[in-house]
Amino acid sequence: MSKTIEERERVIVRFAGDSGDGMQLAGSRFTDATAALGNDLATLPNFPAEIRAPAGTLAGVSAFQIHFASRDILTPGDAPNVLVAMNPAALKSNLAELDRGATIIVNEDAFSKRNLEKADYDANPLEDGSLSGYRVHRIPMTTLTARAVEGIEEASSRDAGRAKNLFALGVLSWLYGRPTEVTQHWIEQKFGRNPAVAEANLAAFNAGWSFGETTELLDVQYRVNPATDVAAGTYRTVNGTTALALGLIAASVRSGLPLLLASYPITPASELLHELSRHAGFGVRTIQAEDEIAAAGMALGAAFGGRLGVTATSGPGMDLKEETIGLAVALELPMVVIDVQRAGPSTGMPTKTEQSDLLMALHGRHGESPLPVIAPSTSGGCFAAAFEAVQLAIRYRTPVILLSDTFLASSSEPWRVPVVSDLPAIDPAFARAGGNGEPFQPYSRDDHLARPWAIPGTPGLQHRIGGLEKTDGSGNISYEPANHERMTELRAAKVAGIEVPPLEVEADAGAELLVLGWGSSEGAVRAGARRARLNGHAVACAHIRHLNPLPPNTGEVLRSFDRVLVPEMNSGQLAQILRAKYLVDVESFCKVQGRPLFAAEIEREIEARA
Amino acid sequence: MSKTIEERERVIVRFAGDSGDGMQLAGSRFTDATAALGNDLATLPNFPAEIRAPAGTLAGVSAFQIHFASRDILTPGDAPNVLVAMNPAALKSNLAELDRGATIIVNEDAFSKRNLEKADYDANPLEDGSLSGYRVHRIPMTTLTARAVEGIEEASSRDAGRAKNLFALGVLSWLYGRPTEVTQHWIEQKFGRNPAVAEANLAAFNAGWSFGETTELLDVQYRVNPATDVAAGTYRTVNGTTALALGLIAASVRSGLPLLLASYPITPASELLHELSRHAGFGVRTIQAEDEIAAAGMALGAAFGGRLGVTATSGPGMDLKEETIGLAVALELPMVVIDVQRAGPSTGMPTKTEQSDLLMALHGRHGESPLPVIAPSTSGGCFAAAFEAVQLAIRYRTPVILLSDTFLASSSEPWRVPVVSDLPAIDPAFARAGGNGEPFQPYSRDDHLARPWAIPGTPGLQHRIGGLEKTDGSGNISYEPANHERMTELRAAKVAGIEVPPLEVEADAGAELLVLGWGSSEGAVRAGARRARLNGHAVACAHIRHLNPLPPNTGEVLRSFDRVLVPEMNSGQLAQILRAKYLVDVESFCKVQGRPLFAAEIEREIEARA
Amino acid sequence: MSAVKTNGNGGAPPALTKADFQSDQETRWCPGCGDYAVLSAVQQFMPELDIPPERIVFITGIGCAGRFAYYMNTYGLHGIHGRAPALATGLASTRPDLSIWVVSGDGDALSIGGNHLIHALRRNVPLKILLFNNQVYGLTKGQASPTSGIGMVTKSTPFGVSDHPFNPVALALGAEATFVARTIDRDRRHVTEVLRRAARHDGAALVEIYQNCPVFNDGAFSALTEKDVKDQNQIRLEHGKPIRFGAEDERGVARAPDGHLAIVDVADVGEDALIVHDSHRMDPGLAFSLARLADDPTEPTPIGIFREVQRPVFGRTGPARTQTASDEQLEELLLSGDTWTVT
Amino acid sequence: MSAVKTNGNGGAPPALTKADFQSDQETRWCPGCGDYAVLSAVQQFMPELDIPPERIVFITGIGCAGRFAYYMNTYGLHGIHGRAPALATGLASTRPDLSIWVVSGDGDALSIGGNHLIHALRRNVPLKILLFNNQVYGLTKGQASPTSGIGMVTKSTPFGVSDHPFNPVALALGAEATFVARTIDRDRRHVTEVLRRAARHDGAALVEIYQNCPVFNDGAFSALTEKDVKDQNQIRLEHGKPIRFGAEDERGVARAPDGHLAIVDVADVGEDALIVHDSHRMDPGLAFSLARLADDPTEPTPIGIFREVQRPVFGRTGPARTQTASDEQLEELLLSGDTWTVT
Ligand SMILES: Cc1ncc(C[n+]2csc(CCOP(=O)(O)OP(=O)(O)O)c2C)c(N)n1
Ligand SMILES: Cc1ncc(C[n+]2csc(CCOP(=O)(O)OP(=O)(O)O)c2C)c(N)n1
Ligand code: SF4
Ligand code: SF4
Ligand SMILES: [Mg+2]
Ligand SMILES: [Mg+2]
Repeated sequence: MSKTIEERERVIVRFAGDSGDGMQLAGSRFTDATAALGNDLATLPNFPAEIRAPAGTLAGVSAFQIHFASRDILTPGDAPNVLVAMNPAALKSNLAELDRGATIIVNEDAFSKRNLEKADYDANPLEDGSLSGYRVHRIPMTTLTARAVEGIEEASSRDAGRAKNLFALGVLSWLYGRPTEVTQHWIEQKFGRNPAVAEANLAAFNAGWSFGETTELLDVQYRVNPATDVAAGTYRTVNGTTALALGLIAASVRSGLPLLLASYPITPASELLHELSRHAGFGVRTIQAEDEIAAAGMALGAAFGGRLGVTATSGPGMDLKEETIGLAVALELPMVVIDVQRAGPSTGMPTKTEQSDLLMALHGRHGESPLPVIAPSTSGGCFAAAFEAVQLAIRYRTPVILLSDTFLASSSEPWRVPVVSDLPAIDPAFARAGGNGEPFQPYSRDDHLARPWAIPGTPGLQHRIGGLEKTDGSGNISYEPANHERMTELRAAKVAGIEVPPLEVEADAGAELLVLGWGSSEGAVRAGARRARLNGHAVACAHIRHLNPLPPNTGEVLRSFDRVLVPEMNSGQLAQILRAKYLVDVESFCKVQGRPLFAAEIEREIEARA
Repeated sequence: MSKTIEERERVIVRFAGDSGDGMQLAGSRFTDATAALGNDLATLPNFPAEIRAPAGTLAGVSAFQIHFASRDILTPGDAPNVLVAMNPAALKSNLAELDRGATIIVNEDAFSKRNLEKADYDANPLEDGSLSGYRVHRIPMTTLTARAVEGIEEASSRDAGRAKNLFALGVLSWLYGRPTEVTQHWIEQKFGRNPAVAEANLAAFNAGWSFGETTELLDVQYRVNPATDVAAGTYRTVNGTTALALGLIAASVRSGLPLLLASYPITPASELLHELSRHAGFGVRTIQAEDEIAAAGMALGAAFGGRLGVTATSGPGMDLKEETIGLAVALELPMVVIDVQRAGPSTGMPTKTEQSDLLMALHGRHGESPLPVIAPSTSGGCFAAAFEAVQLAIRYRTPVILLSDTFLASSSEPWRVPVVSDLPAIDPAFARAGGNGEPFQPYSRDDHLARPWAIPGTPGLQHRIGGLEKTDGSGNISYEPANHERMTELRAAKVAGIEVPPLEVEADAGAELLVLGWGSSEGAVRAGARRARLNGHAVACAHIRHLNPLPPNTGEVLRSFDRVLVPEMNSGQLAQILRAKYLVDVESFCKVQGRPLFAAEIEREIEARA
Repeated sequence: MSAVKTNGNGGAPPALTKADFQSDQETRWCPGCGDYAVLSAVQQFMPELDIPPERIVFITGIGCAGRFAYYMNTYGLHGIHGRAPALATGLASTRPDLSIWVVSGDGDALSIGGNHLIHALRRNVPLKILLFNNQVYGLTKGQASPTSGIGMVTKSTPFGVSDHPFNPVALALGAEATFVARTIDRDRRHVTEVLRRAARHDGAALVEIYQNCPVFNDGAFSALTEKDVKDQNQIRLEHGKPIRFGAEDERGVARAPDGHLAIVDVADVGEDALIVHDSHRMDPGLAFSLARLADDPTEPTPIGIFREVQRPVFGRTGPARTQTASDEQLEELLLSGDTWTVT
Repeated sequence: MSAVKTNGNGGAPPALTKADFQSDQETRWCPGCGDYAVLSAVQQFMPELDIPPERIVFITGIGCAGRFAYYMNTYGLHGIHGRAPALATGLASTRPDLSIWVVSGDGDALSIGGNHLIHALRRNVPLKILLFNNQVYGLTKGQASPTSGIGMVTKSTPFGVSDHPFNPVALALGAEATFVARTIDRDRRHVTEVLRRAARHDGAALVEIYQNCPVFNDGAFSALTEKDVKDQNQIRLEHGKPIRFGAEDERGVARAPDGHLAIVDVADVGEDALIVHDSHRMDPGLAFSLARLADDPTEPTPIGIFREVQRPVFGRTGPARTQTASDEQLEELLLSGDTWTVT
């Protein structure tokens, strides 16, 4: 049968099924093939909150979304164009996010009475007309996979049951003309040691592809051409967690400071602990501390010793670290604190994303204890942010808070691997043993107002520091009123004086509205603005990656537009800072749903103001 | 010898000496006599940071200041008119705060070579002319006291040495015509069981008085008439700590809820623990917890059980409580958290005052976790603030943060004792066992958006709550996006909807400048404005006691003046909130010296803007 | 929520049953999780207490075990990670009329919550603390815990755990606990017997429950649970009885000449040489030595009650303080100290 | 700061003296405080270590004891309340070349810092932890601590302490400590001997120091320090020796028939019945029983080294990690996994 081929600029596919259905695997394989083809892409997994929810239930649905295109991609996409639903629960829990007219590919075999009940369906949605607004393809994937695997000796029916994700992957690979070798090669590598399983998976994948090619159900094949606007370089896909880990290791190597990550497990920050724990060969040590307080203390203790001390956590853990961060502010020692934000307050929704720890990062400690705060805006950007956090911490002898979030941590995108020699060297500039007989002044300051980092082992620089107020210069304990005021000002001036690059504004001629985001919403903001532009609206965008201090031109930029829209996944925290600092009446678009901002929402908000 | 009598409207006396010299006692006795006379007054002790610094050193100086007047007094005063210095160290460490022309009364006997050295004096200031700008009275107090005590059988020379504070008190009592009976009576009461000591002290006191009356050194006696603008009622002196304790107990009695204060010792908040620990007879239980986290947890656990759960701490302890406070926000249970602010960051200057925990109180927790924040503005006002904190906590089922500070906690003033029957009853309004068979909805809401407080022991209302996001109404765990947004909004709306009284503005006709303070600076602001007025400036003042939500008319008030000055003992925290919320370009006057704001500073700042 | 039995119409309330303690929430543990067995045993046991569900409170930490609160039709407080003993102490000290149970995991109780646990034990707060020890972090998907064995490969220890684990019973004894016991999820009768004694204990009772996590640490306690080996590895402690074990009670615990406790063949030493278990001793030395008999539950390991002694209970000293003062007393307090009147 | 001796001009550096360990800061404890004696003993002892001052670090918590760091002419970190062991763990695991000492009070180490202490001990972090136990909160002016005795009246317990105290030695043993000792501020020779062994111990060493606070808890240890009574109350533990004490060594510790340890008259039981102290035993049962011999240091109380055993030391497993990787290795890491190239 000959099929029509249509071109698409961009497509969003979501694979959804039970936790046991292998959807993350199908999605990752599709991603690799897509990367190999040269599309730009972004992905987002969505795991169930339970460890192992009962099979077939709504709580057990696991999904993986990929957005790919022939031009640059900014987000993993809002509403999927295609939903692959391996069971009724997957259909039910994802349907609400589909636009009318979207394509749904279901594993028809899974729509048994039992499964429908588990998903709380009264009637079979495939038959009651409730899907009439969508293009539904019913494929008996279980049966077809079983048939494909049938002939393979030693492959059990269990293997066949498990291979249906590869059948689905085969169908989708055909539908979007993904190169098959990548997947076939991967199957051979992965299951090489178990040939029967390898063969079963391969057969399922090929069967899916052939099904696409031959069935009348699917009459159009789509082509999404390679992206052409891609900078030259070597690429890999990374999620924010991996990029953070690599950034920290790179900063450790380029500073010559062995890395200590001390952390206490917490979703979603644990992944960074897992990732770095694997890299002991790189001068990296990880400690799973007894709690978050200890973790922060260990990182700071390592910093006192001239090491790169890092601690990572999520919301609730940040509360616990604040006292130690305050000590680091007083000690003026370098330290990096990573907060992978999740939906709060309290335990909240641990697996969901949010940006609601910004004000805490700035003000979460008692007393006046200013410190720099930076926030990466893309998964790949986590590398540079981690590297920069280390640079700032070392240059200014200060704890730095890096705000990532669940979305960045788990979303993947192609990332241009930096050339190591292009990464700046970071000079720890330890204080040297002084020979001039002058007493060492641990709280003297350089041009950056940074104090000497004199580490144990350096002869003649023995000194004692602590959290009590210190005399300017000597560092001795002081209760003197004027000294306290001076030290308070010095600490503030040091942080305020950190050099950060100016805001870059991407403005259409005549744009009256500026959309100003921060952190992980950059993709959504830029994509939303792009769509609004396509609809003929003039708009400007800018994105804040340095939350403290703010880029030097922020006030100027804010004042050069009639209206400023600040979209955030919180109740308006950046907006509050901007309003206080620049007295500009910025407007907030707040979304607090545990989900990332969507381009469509930004588009809508822009157009509502056009 | 007949002496001149001069009238003074107000006087500031500071007693200063070594920690062992009994200056706090002298000051307190002077205070009681002053209260009995009917002056208005305010006092402020100043303890050394060390437990027992070596005698005679600068580190060991202890001081007590009293400001009293024939009209209403607003602060313990800035610069003393009279300094009593019992040794060189006391002179040295207090001299800088005296205005030229002030009176200094020294214990001449203490200016020995050894003592001068201990105080780091190269030369004797009594002789090198360095005090020529002051009116110095040298009194050999040690000798005169010894002589007075000489005759008393069984009084040791040690008793004589210790009684010199009463000699000094006698001198000052004469100088300002304080009634002697009050002190004499007190001595009898206090030392009744040890007649020799009582007699020695009495003799010393009387000797001091007679010395004043007879010596030519002192030629003027001052009279400060009773204040007449005092409201009728029964008065006592209280400091902020006592007033807080009484306010909490009153709220406990008026709500019928036994009080649990769980606290971990920390300066200066420990005093509240000590104070309440003494009141076991009043349905009060105190627990010294293992740390601040536990203390907060215990208070919250008691609240779950339908008790009045309170926890109190200072700066560093607040950092540690934030996670539990966030849980209380999610649980929507009443709880009172008292932060007696001290100078930060980190350990900072534990015995010094500051107002720098405001932004932390508002934003110190991860996620969106709004709660009410209130701050008393006078020592006596701590009673009402504590009472109100309990009212709000109970009515709105929310943790409330009360921000006091070291200055309020330790400063004393006359306080009109409220009539118990005037104190409103507080209805805990526990949920009653429902009989209608409907399942209990722990997250349903009343008109205040408050949820039911259903306490263990109530049949049929068993329910389970926790820090995970809850379904609106049922309280069951929910990860549903729209529900999370709704709950976030509900929690915010509940707090934003709390009814607080409008700002009261005290404005001169034509005033263009508003001075707007918060917390413990009320006295200084009002006194400073009063002085500026006396100098012919028109000015307006207002004071914020509700920091969240702010008084409803705040924006209107801010906008009705050309300039707004916000004085704070921090780097501009309230200013930041006002600017963000009302987009008004308020100006900050920041003092971060570990000392209270002074009326003179406010006066100066007002006049600089006149 | 099940019907309210104590809210009946006059007559004595009908006896409670397991169903009265089952909440309407769907249990959300992994299939095969040991938590199910413990939940069921607890629900089954509760009616024995003869306390109406509304006077029972479960306070839990965060972790898989922490979900326990949701499944009990009692009052429940799902706290924050590690802090359940603190929350429970606040409640226990102000509401002596309640029966308060804490459920915690090995990470919750011994890692982040270690401090609260040891202080609750030393204070002898009247709480029944169930410590679900699966030797791993379940809820956060498989990191090491303070009870994970040396060498265990987890997500946070890809090269194997190198930290020496806590022995929760020994730690509790070092922390002055008055009641310390250990039991195993799979042995409902033993669990129930231990719960019964813990409930009866007036003071803090710590019950370590070996709990299988089939997902992240399957079989950690199989030496004590599997049919073929459990008899030779479970050393059941019974107060007043010589300590014997093995399929035919052929082994026992005796004191070696150097003062150590040692596992012996009864045939070799004779029955009289065996240690007679005495959980009521004030001196916790024997209990401690028994706790240290096995480093790891892969060898013969004592289960049962190690220590059960009386000591003053937290919150019971001083006046009762369940009532506030009267208005008159308040007035007196407000007017205490020096006062003066302005008219 | 005293002159830098290791910075000499070629020849072997002159031997260190006490003065090399004295900082220029004025000591700020109350007159008569036991902290002075310990400071002096430590400064005097330090040269024995033969480690230059710049390779020694004192990390302290908050409390009177916490001021210790300021008075040592070594590197010093005065941390926050209770967290010194955590700070020290971070340093110890990344700087194995340093000699790291922690100084903490009974509140700092056992109240707010209890969790870090027990975890540092179980992990066997190479730290020498000096716990200054004055049974009270000194710096905050006299509240009860977790070691305050029942009934003690303090500012926070006006009706007397009602919580049972911790026995720090027992708690440490329950927490798997490899080295646990107890000594007394007033006995410089004993302090020094214990420090010497602690310093030599490869792993975590906990040294409880009974320290008199003349201001808030004077005489708490007088039974062990006063001339007339100390001989009859100090039970000095010495490895390999029978445990005897008393002015004429007339008393001793033996095992009673029921297994308990008991204080006996040597004349009654004979010398052979006495327990021979064995601090090197892996099984901490004996050490634990010795720790529990006295509930309170007002009766015969063991001092000395309770336990001293070897176990793998924290931070020593796996690669050394004192060096970062090379640029080449970094490049390899960055390019690991699937990559593709766009030209
Ligand atoms: C302050 C804080 N830190 C970390 C976490 C993440 N967290 C939740 S449960 C848990 C440990 C669970 O292990 P365990 O206590 O052994 O319980 P289990 O799941 O095995 O029953 C952790 C680290 C948290 N919720 N809060
Ligand atoms: C987080 C925090 N909580 C409380 C305090 C107040 N604080 C300082 S020292 C101390 C206890 C001191 O007692 P201890 O540890 O026994 O030391 P000592 O003064 O007796 O030597 C307390 C509660 C603090 N500094 N930080
Ligand atoms: S992860 Fe383990 S402990 Fe948690 S529910 Fe699953 S099986 Fe049980
Ligand atoms: S309060 Fe006690 S422990 Fe602290 S310095 Fe004074 S005597 Fe020493
Ligand atoms: Mg566990
Ligand atoms: Mg102490």
